[in-house]
Amino acid sequence: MANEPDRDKALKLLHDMLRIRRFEEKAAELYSLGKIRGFLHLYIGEEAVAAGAIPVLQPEDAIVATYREHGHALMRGTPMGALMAELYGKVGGCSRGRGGSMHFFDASRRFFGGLAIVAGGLPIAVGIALADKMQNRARVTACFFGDGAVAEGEFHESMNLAALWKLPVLFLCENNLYAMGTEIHRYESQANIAAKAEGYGMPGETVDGMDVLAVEAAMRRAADHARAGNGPSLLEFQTYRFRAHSMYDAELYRNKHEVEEWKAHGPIKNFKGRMHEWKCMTNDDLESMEAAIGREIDEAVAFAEASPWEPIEDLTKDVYAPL
Amino acid sequence: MANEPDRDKALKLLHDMLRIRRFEEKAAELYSLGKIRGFLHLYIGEEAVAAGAIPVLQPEDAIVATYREHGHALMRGTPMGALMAELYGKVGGCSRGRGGSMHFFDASRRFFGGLAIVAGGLPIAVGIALADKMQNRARVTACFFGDGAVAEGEFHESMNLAALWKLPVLFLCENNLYAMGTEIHRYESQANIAAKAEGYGMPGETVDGMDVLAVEAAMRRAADHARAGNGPSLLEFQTYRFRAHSMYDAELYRNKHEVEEWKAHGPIKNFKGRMHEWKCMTNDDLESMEAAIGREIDEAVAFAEASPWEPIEDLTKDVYAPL
Amino acid sequence: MRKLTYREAVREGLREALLADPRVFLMGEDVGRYGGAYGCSRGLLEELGPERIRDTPLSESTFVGAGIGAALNGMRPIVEVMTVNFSLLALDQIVNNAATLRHMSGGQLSVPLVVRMATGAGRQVAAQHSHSLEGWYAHVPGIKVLAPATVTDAKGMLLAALREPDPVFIFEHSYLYPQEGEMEDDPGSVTLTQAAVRRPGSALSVITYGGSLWKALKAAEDLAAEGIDAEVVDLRTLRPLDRETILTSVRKTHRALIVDEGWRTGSLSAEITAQIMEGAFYDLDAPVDRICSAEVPIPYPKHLEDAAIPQPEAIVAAVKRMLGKGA
Amino acid sequence: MRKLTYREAVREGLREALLADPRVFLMGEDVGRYGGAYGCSRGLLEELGPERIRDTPLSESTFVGAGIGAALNGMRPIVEVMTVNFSLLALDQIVNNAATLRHMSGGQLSVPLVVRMATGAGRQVAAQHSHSLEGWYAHVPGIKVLAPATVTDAKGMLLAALREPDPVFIFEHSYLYPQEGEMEDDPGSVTLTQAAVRRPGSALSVITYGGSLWKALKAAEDLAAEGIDAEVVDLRTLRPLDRETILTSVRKTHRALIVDEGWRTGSLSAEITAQIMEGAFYDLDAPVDRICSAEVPIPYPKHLEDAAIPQPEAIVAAVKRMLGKGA
Ligand SMILES: Cc1ncc(C[n+]2csc(CCOP(=O)(O)OP(=O)(O)O)c2C)c(N)n1
Ligand SMILES: Cc1ncc(C[n+]2csc(CCOP(=O)(O)OP(=O)(O)O)c2C)c(N)n1
Ligand SMILES: [Mg+2]
Ligand SMILES: [Mg+2]
Repeated sequence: MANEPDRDKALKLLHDMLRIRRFEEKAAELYSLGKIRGFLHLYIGEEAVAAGAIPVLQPEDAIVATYREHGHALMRGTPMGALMAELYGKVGGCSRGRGGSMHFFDASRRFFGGLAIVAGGLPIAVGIALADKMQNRARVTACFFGDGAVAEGEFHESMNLAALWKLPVLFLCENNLYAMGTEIHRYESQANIAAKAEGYGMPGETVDGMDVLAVEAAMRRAADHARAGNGPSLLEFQTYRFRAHSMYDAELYRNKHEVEEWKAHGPIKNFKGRMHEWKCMTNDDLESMEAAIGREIDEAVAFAEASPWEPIEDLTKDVYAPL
Repeated sequence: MANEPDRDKALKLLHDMLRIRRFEEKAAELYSLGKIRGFLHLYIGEEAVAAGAIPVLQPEDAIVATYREHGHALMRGTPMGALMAELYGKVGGCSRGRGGSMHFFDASRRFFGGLAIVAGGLPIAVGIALADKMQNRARVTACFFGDGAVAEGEFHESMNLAALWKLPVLFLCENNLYAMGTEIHRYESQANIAAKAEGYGMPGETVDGMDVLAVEAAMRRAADHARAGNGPSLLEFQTYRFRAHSMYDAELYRNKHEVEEWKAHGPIKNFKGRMHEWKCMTNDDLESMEAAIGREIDEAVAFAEASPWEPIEDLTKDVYAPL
Repeated sequence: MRKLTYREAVREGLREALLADPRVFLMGEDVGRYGGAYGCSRGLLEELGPERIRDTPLSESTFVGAGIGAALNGMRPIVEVMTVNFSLLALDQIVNNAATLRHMSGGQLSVPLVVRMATGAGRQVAAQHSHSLEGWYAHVPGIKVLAPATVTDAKGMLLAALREPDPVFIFEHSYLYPQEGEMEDDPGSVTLTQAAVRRPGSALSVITYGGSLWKALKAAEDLAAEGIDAEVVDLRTLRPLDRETILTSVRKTHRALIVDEGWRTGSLSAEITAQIMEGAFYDLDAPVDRICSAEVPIPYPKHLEDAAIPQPEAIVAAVKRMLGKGA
Repeated sequence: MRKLTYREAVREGLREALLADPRVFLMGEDVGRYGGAYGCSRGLLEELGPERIRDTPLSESTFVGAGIGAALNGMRPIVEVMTVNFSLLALDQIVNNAATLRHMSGGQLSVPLVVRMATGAGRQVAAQHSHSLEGWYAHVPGIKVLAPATVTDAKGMLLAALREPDPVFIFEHSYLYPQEGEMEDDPGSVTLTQAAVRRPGSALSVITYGGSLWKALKAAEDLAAEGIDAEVVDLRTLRPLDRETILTSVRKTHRALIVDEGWRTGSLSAEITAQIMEGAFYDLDAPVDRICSAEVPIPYPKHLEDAAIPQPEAIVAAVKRMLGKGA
């Protein structure tokens, strides 16, 4: 277990996780109100991964994520209002509202999606890293994907190519044990994901994805390794999704008990407990943190509500670059 | 190194390899005469693999091979005339002449191609084995593919699915060190192919693909394992292609010296030497063997020459089943 | 006749097929414990067990290819590719293997495979989840392509597909799953060769299929209220196309409008236009027109998605324009 | 003007592009040591080194996706997918990423990627190696699709493609590589927006592209010998189509025959027919006709392959039929 962080840092980590959690709780609420539509995949339970990993990145590093990327975009610094507006489908959204929940983009922060084809982001990440390497920039590309993506051919191909060319890619698997309704042992012949790195001559590590400090430490090792020109790594963050796969999911495939057990050592609960042990947080701290997050969310909702719809005349704008 | 085989068996193994070699030498000759066109991928140098592996199979077992499959079809027992006629594109060919060199089929012998998309045969083999397993038949499916195929996503997916469902597939990699003009270390981050089996919880074995007895022994182990219901294996046969990749290849990517070194311990030369050591072959044996093969080839060519072209009116026959 | 949803109709078809023939099995992502992304196989795992209802890894190319292999070797697989969007990963197996094996082997091999997938937009799931690529499939010789639009066809065409000796691809518009309809008697007797005139009319032929059928029928109703009597043809089978029914309708009405959710350029609507050009040119009183999707990755917000895909209002307006009735 | 082969023209284009811009690099299977499956990059590895000329593993989906990623991040990748047949493995990256990223991100991202691939039949390489799927690509909004038929275009359109801010797919008919032609001056100035009238004529418009252009020109020559003066239009760019040049030609000749090596049903020829229907119906003296490939996996033997794909004789016969000149 990692060393005790200083108080400011601990408060920040807690704040970051809590901010993701509250944002998504609000999103779920807005979904049932019909403000948000289509697919909505919540990250609740997995916050320690984005909160631990993303602050390790430099501004010029790149991120490629999946349809379950709210937490990642929040951590990257895209304003919450732009994300909420994106969930609404409004012009103020980070993708002009065109992408919705699954397709957050923020080029200014090198956030390349929000991609919704499972494993489809891995080749993109490899290419981004290739461009950095060819341009002699000491940047890394963080590529997030789920355990289900590991079964896809593109996982294999991308691991091989990144390792072969020693590209600065961080393959970050958020192993929440399920691909939609299918438990990992029902689709992986060998469910130890980190161990797969060996087949590509790449370092692999299993990390407690419920422990934000462990995530941060592993991420730092992998990023340093890549930045020093030693090529990619695979990190398997063991975590769990507390909510349904998407808002359409009736959760027939797992029992409540299993979910409750994981919740009992959830990333926020867990870290709060440790902060109490370390005596670096008071009830006032927590209350003012919640209050600040609450205000930020209220403002984000207000921003989204106020943001206009994209005019229908602009429908085909940006299919191609303007002439 | 495997035990000394009895004389009849040794003679048969030599005959089988020589028969493939001579057939293909004739094919190359006919190619330069314009009798054969399109792609022609020769197996010369790799004969020990097909000659060692295929006799281990039972008639009801299945084979899926690649565009470099002349040897495999010969070993499976498809009459040489039908194969030669296929190279000609004649109706007497094993695929009515429609497939040519890359697409040998023989349903009666459960030879399912002759498939020319690299790694495209692996999922098919998995499915054939699945059908056998679901029908409670103790059959195996032998799936041949090249080292280049290992980089494709379908390799990964098929290995996983076969291992997950414990399907009786024998994954038989003919590692001739090159995918077309690209040497394995230039495209594999980790060039030990057999070792990749571990990532799928499947046994993997490296086999001297120039030693027909070693091939046979490894194949028998893998087939027994599969037939007993223990699932798939991966065998990596280390071999070498003595000729160009196809008739279009100018061989710019490897030097003559390397080729000569491999030829020096070629499978036929190698086995002949051992037979001489074992004193189980006379010069007469060899001469009559060559003569018999020569006659068979002459007959095959005569058959191909005499076979008619498919009438143009039949062009679209069998796109769909007849009504 | 009884009412049920399209989803239930598919499930009935699956269940009957599985009960009737031990060679039939269902495989795909989340078809088992989850019950199918659209619920089409809910309960089947519990009833029939994991040998017959197989959850697969996320490996589209391989489980479609495995379906081909299993079909070659005595089984009658039904492969569910969750949506057409993901089927792009399996196109090599489909085009290079499923479609070629019979012909290329000189008639020795048969691939009696059924692949089902959801298609179409309209659920606000944005650019990567809203494709309508059934027109691509309809281009490929060696396969058959179905687009059941009614509950009877949803069940009946599945059962009929399982009697085919060749690979059949069934496109189920995702918008239809929760829609209710009347199940006709004996759905298993539906044909796979004929388009259906869903609404006879005389003023003009609206030719469509799948999810767009209902928009066309809605438009025809609105037009009828204004005294315009449109005929609506449901293609049902996209490959092979039932040219005769199309041409018969056009020869009667002398005008055709095609409604196709594919992007306009190069969609199936173009092929239908070409076949009308070739077979009924001298019968036409006006050029054939098309209502298709805008040439744009389908956006998430409802107002933009609605604007991007065919709508009854656009059909009504096009019909009036073609009939010179102002808009 | 100087003579050279199509292959050499592509190589010149590659070399000039690589020398002119350090952001340009070439990657694909066997582009380096082997010199390219069709020899288009022979010598480039030796001249420019392995950073700029990258042999990839057999991993079509990933190296095309990596091209997209590199294009997003400041490079100007040229990806060679050996042939269109293998590009089926990369279609997910193409349709779901390359084509969508600009629009779906609200205009933030740009994918200046060039993908080249060989296409077409005619070399007796059988069913899995003979596809002509450029019509599929032409269906996809967000990408551009080129089909250079001349040596000038082979070089010039490649150079022009590299100036585009959006993904461009170049289809080089494999039959053309060894063919010689005249390189016009300043090929880099060719446009990507206009079709070319390769042979002016008055009797009828033959509309075609790529490898079929030469068959159409041959047919036009034979027809000229019989006093029939056909116009031949080379589409050059398949997406976006140059509708104006097509319609101008048809409005002049009043008849059109489309020659397209794709399988007839659902090929690009259908779209062109539809655009003529929509834009020049009242100018037509006869229905538009099409010469396409037979609906069959392309077989290996020469006589069957020849019978399966468009040939000058069939074009001549169709033209005469359309002009009522007997056959
Ligand atoms: C190629 C592809 N196949 C299927 C889907 C449908 N789908 C969306 S998410 C998902 C499960 C992915 O699981 P995992 O990778 O573990 O990520 P998680 O959702 O658990 O974060 C599936 C099957 C898809 N989007 N892409
Ligand atoms: C998917 C795909 N990509 C590219 C090709 C072109 N190609 C044919 S054979 C070959 C090399 C394959 O190498 P390997 O698997 O090692 O088999 P070998 O030819 O050495 O027997 C390539 C690149 C193909 N047929 N299929
Ligand atoms: Mg998961
Ligand atoms: Mg090889």
